Amino acid sequence: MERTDTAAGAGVVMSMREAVASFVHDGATVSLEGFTHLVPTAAGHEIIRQGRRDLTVVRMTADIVVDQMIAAGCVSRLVSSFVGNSSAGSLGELRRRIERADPAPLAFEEYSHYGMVCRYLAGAQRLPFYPLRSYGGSDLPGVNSDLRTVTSPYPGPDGEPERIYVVPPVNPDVTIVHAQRADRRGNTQLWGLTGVQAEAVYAADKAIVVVEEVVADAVVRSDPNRTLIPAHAVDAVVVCPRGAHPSFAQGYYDRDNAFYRAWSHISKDPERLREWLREWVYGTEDHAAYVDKLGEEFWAGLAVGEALSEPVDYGRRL
Amino acid sequence: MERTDTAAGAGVVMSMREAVASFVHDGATVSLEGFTHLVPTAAGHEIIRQGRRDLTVVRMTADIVVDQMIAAGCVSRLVSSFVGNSSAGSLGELRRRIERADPAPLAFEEYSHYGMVCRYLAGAQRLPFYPLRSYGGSDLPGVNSDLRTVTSPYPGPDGEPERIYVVPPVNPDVTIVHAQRADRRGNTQLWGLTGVQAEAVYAADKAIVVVEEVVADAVVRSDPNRTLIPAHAVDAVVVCPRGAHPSFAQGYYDRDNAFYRAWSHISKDPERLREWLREWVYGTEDHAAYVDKLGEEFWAGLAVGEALSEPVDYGRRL
Amino acid sequence: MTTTPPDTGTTAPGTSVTSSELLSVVASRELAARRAVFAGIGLPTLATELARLTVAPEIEVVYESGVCGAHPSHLPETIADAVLISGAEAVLSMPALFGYVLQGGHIDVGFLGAAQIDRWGNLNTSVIGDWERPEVRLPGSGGAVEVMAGSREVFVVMRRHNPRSFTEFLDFCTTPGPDRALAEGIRPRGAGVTRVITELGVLAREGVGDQLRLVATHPGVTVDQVRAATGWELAVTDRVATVPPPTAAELRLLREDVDPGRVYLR
Amino acid sequence: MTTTPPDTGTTAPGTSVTSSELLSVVASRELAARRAVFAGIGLPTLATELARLTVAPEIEVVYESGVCGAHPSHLPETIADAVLISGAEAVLSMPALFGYVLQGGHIDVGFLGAAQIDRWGNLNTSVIGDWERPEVRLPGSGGAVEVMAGSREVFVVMRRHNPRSFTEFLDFCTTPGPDRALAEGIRPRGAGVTRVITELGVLAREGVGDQLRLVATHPGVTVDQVRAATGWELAVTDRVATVPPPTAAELRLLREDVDPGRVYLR
Repeated sequence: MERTDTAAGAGVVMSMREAVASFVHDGATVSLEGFTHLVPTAAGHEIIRQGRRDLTVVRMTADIVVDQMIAAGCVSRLVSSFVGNSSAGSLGELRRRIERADPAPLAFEEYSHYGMVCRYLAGAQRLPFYPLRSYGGSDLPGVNSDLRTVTSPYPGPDGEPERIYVVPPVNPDVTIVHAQRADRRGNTQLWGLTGVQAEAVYAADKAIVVVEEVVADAVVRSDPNRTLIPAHAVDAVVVCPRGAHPSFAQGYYDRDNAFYRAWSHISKDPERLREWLREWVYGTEDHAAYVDKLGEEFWAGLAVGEALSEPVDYGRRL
Repeated sequence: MERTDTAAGAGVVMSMREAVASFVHDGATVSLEGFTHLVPTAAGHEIIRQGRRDLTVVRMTADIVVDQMIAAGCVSRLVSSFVGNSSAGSLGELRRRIERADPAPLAFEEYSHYGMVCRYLAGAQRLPFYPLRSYGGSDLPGVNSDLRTVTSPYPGPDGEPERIYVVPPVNPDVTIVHAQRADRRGNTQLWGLTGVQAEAVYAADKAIVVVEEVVADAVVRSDPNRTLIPAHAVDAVVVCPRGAHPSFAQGYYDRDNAFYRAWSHISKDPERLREWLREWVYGTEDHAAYVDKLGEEFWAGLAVGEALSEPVDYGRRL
Repeated sequence: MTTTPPDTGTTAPGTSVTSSELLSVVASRELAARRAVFAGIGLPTLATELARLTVAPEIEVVYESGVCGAHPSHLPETIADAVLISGAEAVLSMPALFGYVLQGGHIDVGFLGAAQIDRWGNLNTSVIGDWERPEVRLPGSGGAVEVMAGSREVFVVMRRHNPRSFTEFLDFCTTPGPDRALAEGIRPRGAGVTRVITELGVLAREGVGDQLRLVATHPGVTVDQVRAATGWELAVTDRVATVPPPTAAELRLLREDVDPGRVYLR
Repeated sequence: MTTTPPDTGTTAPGTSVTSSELLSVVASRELAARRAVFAGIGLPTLATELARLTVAPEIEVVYESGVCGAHPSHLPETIADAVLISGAEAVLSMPALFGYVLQGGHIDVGFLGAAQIDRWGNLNTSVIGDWERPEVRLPGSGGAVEVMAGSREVFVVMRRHNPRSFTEFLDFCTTPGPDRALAEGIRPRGAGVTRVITELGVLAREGVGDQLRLVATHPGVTVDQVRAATGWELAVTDRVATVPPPTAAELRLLREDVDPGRVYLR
């Protein structure tokens, strides 16, 4: 009964350049997810290099890569629940856009984290809305008309009809996530913080999975519960080691906290920000060049030791 | 920064007898979950031994253990989406109750699988309802008045208001699940088919986790993504090897397909069924006695070979 | 009724064709170029595995238990068989399987069975008789309501083709097709049942608004035989085809590669 | 205003007490007998870790990133720090963390910060000025709306106690307490903010319908000083207590066991 695998030609492994050119179009709604961990930075940089325009970016934690994409002129609308440089300070470009429309305005749809999670949940499940116990009394519905209420058809605890807020689905044209590993057909395994990546991929029309490495089929199949994103939901697999820098990949490299702190200063000065983009994004052909430019000594500083999981036994019929 | 563990006395490990006596009361709503895999059979048998009455049993696939609990007089109401002996035939007692109220009626709330999943999702999230794209045109809402509709506050694809079915939350008094392993505080790891166990536990007021083995804290902590049920959601950990028989525990023992086939015959004859209960449930002091009675030769027939997962690297700071 | 189903008398390999073989082969052909298939165990297992070896090499079978991309060491006995899990590409939780995969629209073809089917492809798996006090209590929906609501199209394989199963009025509609959903003002996703494969032939249906029509019969079966075996006034296509019998290659693959132990090839 | 916060001048261990030490110690005491605490990084880290060593040995810290039961090898720098993940008891997805743990009601105390707070414990973390064209765009809610809606009670630790932060009218209400929710007809779960710990003292609030009241001041701080630093007409309890200063034992644990590298003990 062991089956023959599908032909290698059926695989979806492609370069970052090809994946972005194929699936990220001007005017598209693009979700980039990864909650501090596994941020798809390299994909954001390639979007900048290819000069995409008028994107709606959907990302729970709009952080450095979003500030860079905004500064590069790729983004006209942002849907987010946290617009800050982690705990390290501010996003200079984003603040200038929102506070002073400098050098151009930025449309902003503001949510809370769970509001965003629920939008992805509704998107993945193709539901017309998703209910949540947030927003009662908040000023957010006053500035975001997509936060609405429905009345439950079941009586509340006091016997009276119960109202609850709902959010609409988000169905991005393309979702891009970063993960530790996948097989060549896109069965994707990630561990550590897994955030909302599976939901963001299922919500999307197309999905690009960027991985630290493509592994043998047997590795993935030895632990099918670790596959959070099955191949049927993936359109492109891009191999891009260290593609989450300055964020981290659990077990592969640590977070570059110094760069997070530096970004608050870099982004505060528009000219310095543009110089940074010229040197590190436009000035590098691809992420491999960016990695080389940082140098081996730099990467040694982010190296981590080994801490292997204990295996579990899936068993086999005797 | 490594912390001292909480005192051993804070643990929640207890015997099955103690757990059932503490958390399963007459008249309670009891969820037993495990989709063919990891069915909490031993817990059902202990409920029978303790003579619980008037239970509402909530279980997606009402199978052998439910038929046994009904036959033992424990159950007055069943909430389920599949009432059959897997693919092996019928549940004799359940059919007699529903078809002929013989020897007593059984109240039955019928759902589809996803309807049940959504009831658990709403329960776990403490939502007043959960929407799903099922039931339009079905006769089920005609016999189950808890299947209702709401109108989405967002326009549908055609611009018109969109109606969708919803189900109410289920919040069992107690949920009982079976798993491969937990630590002594209840951080529970299961693999293979994981079904709706986490949601059923989070939906409940109290939760009993029955495990094949309690493992050292270090085993659980070597792979925190494998913990599908954290300790904060668990009230009792019961160590009960082979407690899922005749279903299986991936990597521990295989399914007893012969018993599934036999049950269709046993349960067809009320006297034979009662004789089976007398011998195998009332006649055994606890599940260990049931296991012994089956004998080592029997268990050797359900033994499985080893198929270990490849470890993943969580990394450690150098 | 004097219908003699074609060649069901013997199971000796290489000589005549069993009912299971015939239904599996015909169903496998309908899977040409389909990719994601939601299937139960039994005839759908045979059909999907044969299709993988013939018309649909890239087929991915998704099981209700949550398994995607199984590579079983043995023929599975249930949709939750341990051999489907070990070596699989992914195993999903129930919320992910039903919410993201099925309701999310990732299934091309769902296989369903039923005790009763009507001309619109609505299905009954709940009761024979009245729901409150049925003559026969059947298992109920399982995930069938969701397979119908979420799959692009649904194939039904029914061994027995008779007026009790192919009925004008269902005793109970467990699993509605899209026409019934629309009548209630609920927007369906898929086309509903598009193929019904039986011991007598193949019925087909285009989608919303269309009813099942007889499009092909097995060799030796007449249109009148199918009409007589159907509990409603059966629509028949202009040119009813004859189902090409299983080829030697199809039978060899089925018997030697897919189910050499004849677990399902009864 | 001539307020001199108590002993904030020097950070030399063993001599005087820093503001961070004071706030951490006072917050840790409020966690007595609490179990499940939702906390960010910084002062809440110090408070929860000190509480574990003193008044709440069974405390479980849940992080917004999905980590439950962390056993970090180093003091974490963010809520997503890799050292929180390696060796943790569980790491949950965002839907599970927010849906099952927070909204599901498993959090006893949630820690929140804010740019502005009002007398009802409503919080602003979105903007200073007008939302459409703000003077300062702040990060926004993150999960704060959910922490407030889902936790049994919420503690707020604010280093600076002044009328701009403790304001009669929020520039924007990002995160409403239960009173605002009820006014809109939405049923809240928890009590909202029940403790506000600042450089001047402790404000407390019972729950729905109650407003923040000054219940204690640090040694050397007068009620009038706190009134002057608060942007609304501050309610004051009948007998304002004096916060007992950090004990030698508390300070030793904080300095030697919790944060020996003085990462957060600025």
